[in-house]
Amino acid sequence: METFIVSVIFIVTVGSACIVAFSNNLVYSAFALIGTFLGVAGTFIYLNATFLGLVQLVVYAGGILVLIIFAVMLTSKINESSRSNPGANYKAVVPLVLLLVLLVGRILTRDVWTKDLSGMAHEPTITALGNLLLTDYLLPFELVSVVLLAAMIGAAVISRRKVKTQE
Amino acid sequence: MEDFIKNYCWLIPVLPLVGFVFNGLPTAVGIKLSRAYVYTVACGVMLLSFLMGVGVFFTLKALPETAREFTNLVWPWIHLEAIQLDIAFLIDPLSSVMILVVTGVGFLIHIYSTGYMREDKDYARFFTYLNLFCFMMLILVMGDNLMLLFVGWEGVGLCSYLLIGFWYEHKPNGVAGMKAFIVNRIGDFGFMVGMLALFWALYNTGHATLTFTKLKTVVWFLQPQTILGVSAVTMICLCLFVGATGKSAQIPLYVWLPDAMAGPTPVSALIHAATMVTAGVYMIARLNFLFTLSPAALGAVATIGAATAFIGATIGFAQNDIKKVLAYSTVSQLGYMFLALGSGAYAAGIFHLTTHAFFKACLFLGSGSVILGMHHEQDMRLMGGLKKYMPITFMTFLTATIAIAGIAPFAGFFSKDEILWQAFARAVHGPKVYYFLWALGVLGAMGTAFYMLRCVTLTFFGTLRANDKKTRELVHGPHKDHHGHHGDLVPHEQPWNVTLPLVVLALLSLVGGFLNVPYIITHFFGGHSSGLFNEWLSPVIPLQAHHEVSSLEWVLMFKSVLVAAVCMYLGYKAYTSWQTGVDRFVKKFPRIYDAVYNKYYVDEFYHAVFVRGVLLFNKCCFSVDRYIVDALVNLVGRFGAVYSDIIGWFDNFFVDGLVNGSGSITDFTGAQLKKLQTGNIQHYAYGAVLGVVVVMILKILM
Amino acid sequence: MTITPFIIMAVILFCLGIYIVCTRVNAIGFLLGIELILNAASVNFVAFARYHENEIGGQVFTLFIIALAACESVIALAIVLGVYKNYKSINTTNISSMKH
Amino acid sequence: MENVTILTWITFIPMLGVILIPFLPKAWEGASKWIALVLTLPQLAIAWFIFSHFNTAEAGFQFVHGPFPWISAFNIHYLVGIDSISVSMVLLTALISFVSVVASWGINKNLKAYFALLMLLDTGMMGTFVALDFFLFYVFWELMLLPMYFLIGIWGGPRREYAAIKFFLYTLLGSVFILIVMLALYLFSEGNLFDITQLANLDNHLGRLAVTDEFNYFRFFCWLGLFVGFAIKVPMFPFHTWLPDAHVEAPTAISVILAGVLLKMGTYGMLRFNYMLFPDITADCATVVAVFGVINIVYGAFCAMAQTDLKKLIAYSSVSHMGFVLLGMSAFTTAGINGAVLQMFNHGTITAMLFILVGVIYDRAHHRDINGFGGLYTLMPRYGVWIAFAFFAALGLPGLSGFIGEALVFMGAYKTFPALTIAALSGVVLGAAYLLWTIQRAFLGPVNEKYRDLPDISVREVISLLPLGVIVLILGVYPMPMIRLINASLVSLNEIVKPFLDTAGVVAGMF
Repeated sequence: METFIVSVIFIVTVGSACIVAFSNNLVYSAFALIGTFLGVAGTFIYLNATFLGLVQLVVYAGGILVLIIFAVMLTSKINESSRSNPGANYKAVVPLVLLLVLLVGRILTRDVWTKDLSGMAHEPTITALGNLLLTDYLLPFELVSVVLLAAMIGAAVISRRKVKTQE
Repeated sequence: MEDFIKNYCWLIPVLPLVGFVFNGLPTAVGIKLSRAYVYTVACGVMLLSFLMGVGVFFTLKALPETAREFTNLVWPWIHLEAIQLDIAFLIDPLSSVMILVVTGVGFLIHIYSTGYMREDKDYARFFTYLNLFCFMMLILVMGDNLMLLFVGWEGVGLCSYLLIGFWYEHKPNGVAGMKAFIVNRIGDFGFMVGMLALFWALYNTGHATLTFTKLKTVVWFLQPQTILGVSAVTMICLCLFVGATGKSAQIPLYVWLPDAMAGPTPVSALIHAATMVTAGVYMIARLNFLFTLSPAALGAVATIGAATAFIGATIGFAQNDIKKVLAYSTVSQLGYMFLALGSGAYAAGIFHLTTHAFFKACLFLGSGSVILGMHHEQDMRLMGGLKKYMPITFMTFLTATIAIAGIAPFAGFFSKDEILWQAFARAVHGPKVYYFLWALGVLGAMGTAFYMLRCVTLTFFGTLRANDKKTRELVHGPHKDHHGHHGDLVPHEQPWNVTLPLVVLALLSLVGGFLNVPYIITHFFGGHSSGLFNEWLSPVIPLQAHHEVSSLEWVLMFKSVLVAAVCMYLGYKAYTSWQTGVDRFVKKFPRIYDAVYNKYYVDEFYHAVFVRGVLLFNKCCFSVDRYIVDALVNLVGRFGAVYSDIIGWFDNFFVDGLVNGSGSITDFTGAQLKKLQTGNIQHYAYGAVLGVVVVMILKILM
Repeated sequence: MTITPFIIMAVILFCLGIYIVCTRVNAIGFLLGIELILNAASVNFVAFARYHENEIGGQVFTLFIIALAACESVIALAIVLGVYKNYKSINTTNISSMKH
Repeated sequence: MENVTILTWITFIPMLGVILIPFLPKAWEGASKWIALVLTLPQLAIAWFIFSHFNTAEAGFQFVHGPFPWISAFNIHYLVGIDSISVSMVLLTALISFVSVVASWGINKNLKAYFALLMLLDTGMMGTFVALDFFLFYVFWELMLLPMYFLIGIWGGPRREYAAIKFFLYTLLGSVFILIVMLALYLFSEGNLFDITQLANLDNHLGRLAVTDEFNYFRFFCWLGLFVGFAIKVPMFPFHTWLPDAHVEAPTAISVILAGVLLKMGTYGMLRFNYMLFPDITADCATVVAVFGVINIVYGAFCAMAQTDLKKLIAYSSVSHMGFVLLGMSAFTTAGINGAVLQMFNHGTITAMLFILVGVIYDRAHHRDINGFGGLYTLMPRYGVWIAFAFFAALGLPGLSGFIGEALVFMGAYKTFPALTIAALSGVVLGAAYLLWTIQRAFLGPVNEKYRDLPDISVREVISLLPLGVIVLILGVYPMPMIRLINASLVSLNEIVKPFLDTAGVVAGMF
């Protein structure tokens, strides 16, 4: 059962990721990204990170992806969409990426991962997560808040200036 | 009164200083003072000072003879271990006499100057200087230590400089002042050396001091000391005497005094006859206890004195400028004073100083009166017959002339005869060389009588030659209208403020001699005094042991008078009825005449040897400085420059080449590498990944 | 179940992300690749956190990654829009003012 | 008076000017001279305070401020203090600074820079005299060079660049020697010292620097290094040729400072360093120093006589007068060394007057050729009075301060070097000769019609001369306050050297 669930998640994630990577249509790629995000969210939930899975869904699938799709819509013309996501440099990149895969595979296979997950309880981590965020990781947490704020303002400023120059 | 005098005798020098400040400060800042103010202040302070001096005299007189000495401390001057010098004034009989001479004659000359300088534009400046001079002179005679005496010594030198060059716009006047100061400085050089040697010689005995009262008690310790194998006392005395030759115009440093006549005549009278030039005499008399210890030094003093007395007198024969005659006469008379000092007769020296102050001041002031009367004509060849025009001047001048010639009972007789007798007496009892010195003295006295009468005759007798065109051309050269004065010159008598001092001084030179009647004469009249003056000075200058009353002294005395009288007669005749004979003599022995007329070419000699020498030497020094020392510096500089050029070249080609090389390598590499900068973000990402891959490969391999 | 499939998944996501980043010309495509790389990292964090004594520090970092990813995409998209306004294109090959 | 800040104040008050003046707006440029003037006044006030509160019985350092660690790694401290060697120099510096600011009133080129540099120079000079740490001393010593270079090089006469560079390089050469010796002292002293008060204790000299019975050549070369370094500043023959050039080209106020203060640093340095730190070598070499002193006196006087440039003449007369200081210093008698320091002070005031006076005539006639004047006294009688006063002070007329210094030097030196003293006395005669000859040529004689319209000396110029004149006069008739002020440390300095004199046995009776 576990194997099955993991297999489904794996296939969904990697499959949609492949579409993202290889599709020539940007809209397709963007939509395929939903699959990847869902798969990753599933992985999280499977790995006892329920809260993170939910956050993944809300932020990525619900927020970022919508943004991306809006951006795609705003910047490309529909009639070009069939080839809106052109690629380049395949001759150089493909060998490099393959080499990378080999290297990482080498690192992976150097060690034997034996630890099994069976028997480990599924406990909600959200309480512990909240405690940690407000104790040990308080400073990074606050920093992230500031960064978020800055990003918000920055985005507003960048777009506003754009409006201004339009006038 | 007595306490007042004792506590306030510093006022005597300070009063003229007050006058100096009151007249000098406004003049210095450019305020034009009224003449009445100037002379009231200047003469007023001198009068007060003189009255104080009189007060001092009587205060001293009231004291018992042994207690006639007190010191008025003003403030400590320099106190450093052994050096204990104060600004303090010593009052004793010697300084009281000097104070009276300085303030008394000074006051008279101030009065005279109000008349003499009445038309001068720098009236206030003149009196300023004159007051300053009196201040300095009083410091000189009142200072209680050698260093303070030196302050006055230099101070009067300064005033002399300022006053000789008073009419500085005429170049020779300034030059004469400069000459006076520098020649005096040469003397001061000796003075300083003497003072230093004295101090440290005493220091070695453990009694270092420069204060006169203390010196007197400790000089005995000097006896065994030597400097360079010579007795220390002799060395010190000789050095101090060098100072005296400078200030008192003795051979070899007398050359400045005749030139000093460039100053206004009152100055010549006050500074260059009556007071300043006698400072050397005063100094040696003050240090009599020291000089007495060294017969050798005394011999030197006497020799120089006698030689100066004789040479000065001979030069006087041929001078035509009335003031020059008097100047050489002063040189000669100062020689007598030194002869007295050198004979151990210090009191006689001081006495001659006093009488000389009277009659020589009178003579100078008289000549001043004549010069004024002649409208600033000083050449005697243009004078003559002035007796008629200026009777008071004539009478006073004549009185003083008789006094200086040494005719009894005028002042000069007593003082000069005393000197000659003392020299003779010393020859009898001591070194025989004094006979020779005495003989020189007598010859000088004869000369004095002769040239003084020549002077009187040329000036006052005969007829006025100033309006004689031929004589004028002879004197001033052709086609030169003298001083722009047109028409005939008519001499005239001077107002009261000029003649009054003349009369007073003439009276003093008439009766002054009776202050010090020799023992032999008092003895003849049944007295026992060895002279009031000698006795008065006895606390400072011990009385000479009484020699036996000898008929020889009488003989010499009469001989002096006789010789003087004869020479006066000759002098009179030679320039009245025997004029042609004199001219023939001059024509026959032109060399002798020229030598005398040109003062034996001493000035020329000094100028050629010393002045030229120094000027040449300083040119050499400066050349050395510029062409050797500085050239070396510049050479080092230039060497540095050349060296740095070489280094610079090396630097350019090698060191900098290296630097530039690395620079251009970088440049080249950069030019190649910049092609990687494509601006294409994929390429950058690719680069990053490539880096990761490389690192991973390395990680795995290692 | 061992950790291996999760790691393999992360590797594949990462490599695909790299592939996208290096090949895609479109700026938004480029962004998609970055999202993949970030997700690969998140997966690794969570997986290792789970397999290492159930430590949840990894989860915290994943949380931070998500937050930063949000920031990143907001800013990046704003920039993309800005670039589009200026260049009328979001093709990265056209946007090369930074070329030497 | 321990640990009072007063010396720090007197040193750094002018720095306020260095900070303020550059920030003045161009329109208020004229205010810079007022700022400079206002800053020199508190300096004068502090100098007066020091003069009145100085304990004359105390031979050691007073008004000490510090030590505060400055560069602790090298044992360098900020430490200032004065003893009676330096107190007169501090007074002189304060006075000359004030006078030179007044004398600079007529400067009209680049005012702000000029006065800022002048104030910097002031700090440097003051610091040199108060520093008690060798390193601090060296910093101030160099600090003073720099503004001097610019002041001569920018505001100077026609050959100013040459003169400024000559001055700078020459003095820098001397500084290098001093630096080397400073490092030698640091390396060979107990606990690596820069502190002069501790270095003065000869037990702290270690290793090659240790005082030995036989002649220690290492110590000798250290002594020589310091001596040459300071002798250049004095300036001692044959290192004097920078002085005439620098003086001739420098503007008036800078000449005043140069002659008034800078030359004294040389002799001050000798007393402070050669005498205090190397008394043994000093004792051995005293005769040589005295000989050089006499050469300075006579040679300087002869060179002065050969000049036709008024300023150059006075520059050479400075050479001559500084010789007296060298002579007095090397005699090791109380009178001699007191006379030397007194002469330093007096020469400062008198020569300052002379240079101001030369500046006055140069401002009016635009040349300084002695033979080109004539009869100036008639045209400028008030100026003539000042000239006469200053010249007679310079030739050592009794009653003015110059005489006291010279007389004490002679009194002191005669005991040790009779023959040299007599030779030096001839300098007095020569001094009279060249100064009077100058008066004769330039100021007396017939009026030169060309200068008929020269204005007389102005009130401002008189203000700059007046304090100097008053001091010259007062010290001439009542020098005791000054002698008391300087005596204590000088006596103890003599005592430091004397034991070595006896063992050396070189000096006594040689000349």
